[in-house]
Amino acid sequence: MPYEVQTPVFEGPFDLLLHLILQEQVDLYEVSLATIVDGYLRELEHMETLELEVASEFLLIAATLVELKSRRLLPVGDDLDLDEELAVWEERDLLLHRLVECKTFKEAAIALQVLAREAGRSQARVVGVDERYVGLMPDLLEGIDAEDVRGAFLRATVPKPAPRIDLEHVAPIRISVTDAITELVQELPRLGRTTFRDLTSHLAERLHIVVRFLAVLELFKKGLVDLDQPRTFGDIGIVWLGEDGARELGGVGSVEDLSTVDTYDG
Amino acid sequence: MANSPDRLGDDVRAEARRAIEAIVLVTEQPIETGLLGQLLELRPAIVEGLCVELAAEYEEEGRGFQLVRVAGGWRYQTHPDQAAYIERFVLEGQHAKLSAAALETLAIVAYKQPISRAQVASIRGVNVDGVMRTLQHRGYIAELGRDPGPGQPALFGTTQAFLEQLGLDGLDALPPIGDFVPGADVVEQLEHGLRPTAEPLSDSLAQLDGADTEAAPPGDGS
Amino acid sequence: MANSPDRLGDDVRAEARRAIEAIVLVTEQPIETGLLGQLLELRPAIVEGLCVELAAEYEEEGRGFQLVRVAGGWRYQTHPDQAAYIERFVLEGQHAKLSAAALETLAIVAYKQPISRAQVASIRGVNVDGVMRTLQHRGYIAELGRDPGPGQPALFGTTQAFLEQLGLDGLDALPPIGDFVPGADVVEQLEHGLRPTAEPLSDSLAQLDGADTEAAPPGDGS
Repeated sequence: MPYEVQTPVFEGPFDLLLHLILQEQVDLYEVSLATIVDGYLRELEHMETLELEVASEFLLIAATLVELKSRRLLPVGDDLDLDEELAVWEERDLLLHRLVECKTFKEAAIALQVLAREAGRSQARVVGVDERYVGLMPDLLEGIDAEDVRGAFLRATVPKPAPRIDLEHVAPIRISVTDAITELVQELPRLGRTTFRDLTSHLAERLHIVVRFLAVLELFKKGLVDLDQPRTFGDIGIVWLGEDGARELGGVGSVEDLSTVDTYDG
Repeated sequence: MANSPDRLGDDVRAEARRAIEAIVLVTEQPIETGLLGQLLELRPAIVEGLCVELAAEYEEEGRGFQLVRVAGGWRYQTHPDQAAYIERFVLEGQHAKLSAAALETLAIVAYKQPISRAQVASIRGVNVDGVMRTLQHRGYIAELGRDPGPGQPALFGTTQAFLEQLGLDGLDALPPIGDFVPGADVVEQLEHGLRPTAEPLSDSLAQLDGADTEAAPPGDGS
Repeated sequence: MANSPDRLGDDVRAEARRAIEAIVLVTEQPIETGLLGQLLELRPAIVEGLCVELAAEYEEEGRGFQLVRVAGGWRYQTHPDQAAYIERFVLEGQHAKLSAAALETLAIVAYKQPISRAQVASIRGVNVDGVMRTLQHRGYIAELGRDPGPGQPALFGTTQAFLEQLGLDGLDALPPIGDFVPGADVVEQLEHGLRPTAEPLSDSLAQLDGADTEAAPPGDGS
């Protein structure tokens, strides 16, 4: 079914996704993946300047959508792997959680706007005291001399660090699935057996965790790790099998061809 | 009730009311009940009672102004129903409207403060540097301190000016965030839109038991 | 009498009274009867009559404020018998020291006058309306005129009182500001901002240059 993504200006990937699902009533199942991804790519092209962090958010969500979509195209039944299945649902839940959060604040913003509009109908009196009392006011400049004024001027006109230099927030978003895999390939052989929770316990950004999750899935697909989840929603155990393990299991994976994982061939 | 203004002598009471009217008239920021009490040498609870009484009186008399409690203090302001007249001559100093992006960012800061720029960005899914800067310029948000964690990012919160702009007495007067969580229907719609398999999970699990293999959903050209 | 407010319908009359109360509440300068009449679309004589009536009413009700005719216009002011409370408020209720923010604002006006509020705000990076108002009320700065450009913003400068308080003969007696070299703390702050980036040092330095020219005020106004 051909589907045109109508794109007004979207503030970001969540905005776009919320719009697609809620306004356009899009169901991943019904929509051609290619058109969704096209919509995202067009959104990227619309950006006047390519903002890395926004672009990577868009791409990451597109990747997650691809993952979810590809699930739907797989035959259900014979070779259904429950662990894998649960993992995908968990991934979906993360995305859903973010969408719900985003939607919540959109609604809150509307409420704030209403409050501001109501409050804006009134104007506060800020006239101050009558001139006859001004003489009584304590001299605020007491103890201040011309040098203090000069100092204050210099402080006020110090070149402030331009906010775009402050890139602390970019760091967590810059990670790609490839990067995460590279990290895991170094980390996992050393650990042997671990859990997804332990692997991600030091990560504060949800996005970071999602990326690691995708990376773990990739490694599993290649047969480089084995996953188990004893209970629903329980910890996901990860065991490093390595290339030997992968071959033993008839997997096709090797550490080398992981460099291409970012290009999903759905 | 010991704190009720009714217990004051008539003279003290009348004097206190007049003094409140005079002081609030000249204050440039909302004046706290505590400070009023200090100036009047009356307990804050009594001052509060008198203010509430005056406010009700103005409303009843149909005055064009109101005595209101905003950002933790009392101030005079024009009655909302006089907005049309006020707008005719108060043009300067009126702030431009906030964009949808700015409002959303402001909402996140308001409800999640103290919060770092990166955390706001992660909720909105976009870079918020420009918007946060605008909000800071307008005086609606301010740096509260630094996170002790790695990178020591600046933590932001809303200001008195924010409360005044929204006509709120305090942050606890914000409508509860729970009011804005999307309803079950919306969540279901989102869930449905993002479902990784054509059937809900329970169906898939059921299929694990029964060997009945349904045909895969028809591809759609992707 | 044709001009008597008594001839107005009750509704029109009540509405006009409310509007006068609202408008006069927020005007900084006494507002002329003629202008009020224009805003209300009523003859000045009628407006005058309503103001006189309101003033008498406040007096009779024993309000702490008055509606008075000053310098050809109407304004609210505190009742003279509340002077003791207002003096107390002025002495005790106000901050006795200039905040660092206010001093910086004052310094910018001193060195860069004539300057508009928006220009001061853009140098300080925050909204300065409140601070500028306080400085103006305290008589340290005053409106010098209006910019002929778009919007005709008010231009501010320091007053004679400011010079006297600082013991200066004139503005040229302000210490020169000269070429500014960032202090150690500034350099450290910049470094902190740069640390997390992966760019090579040369790029970072290039950005530093860019930031410099962006944030520094044009010229030094001396």
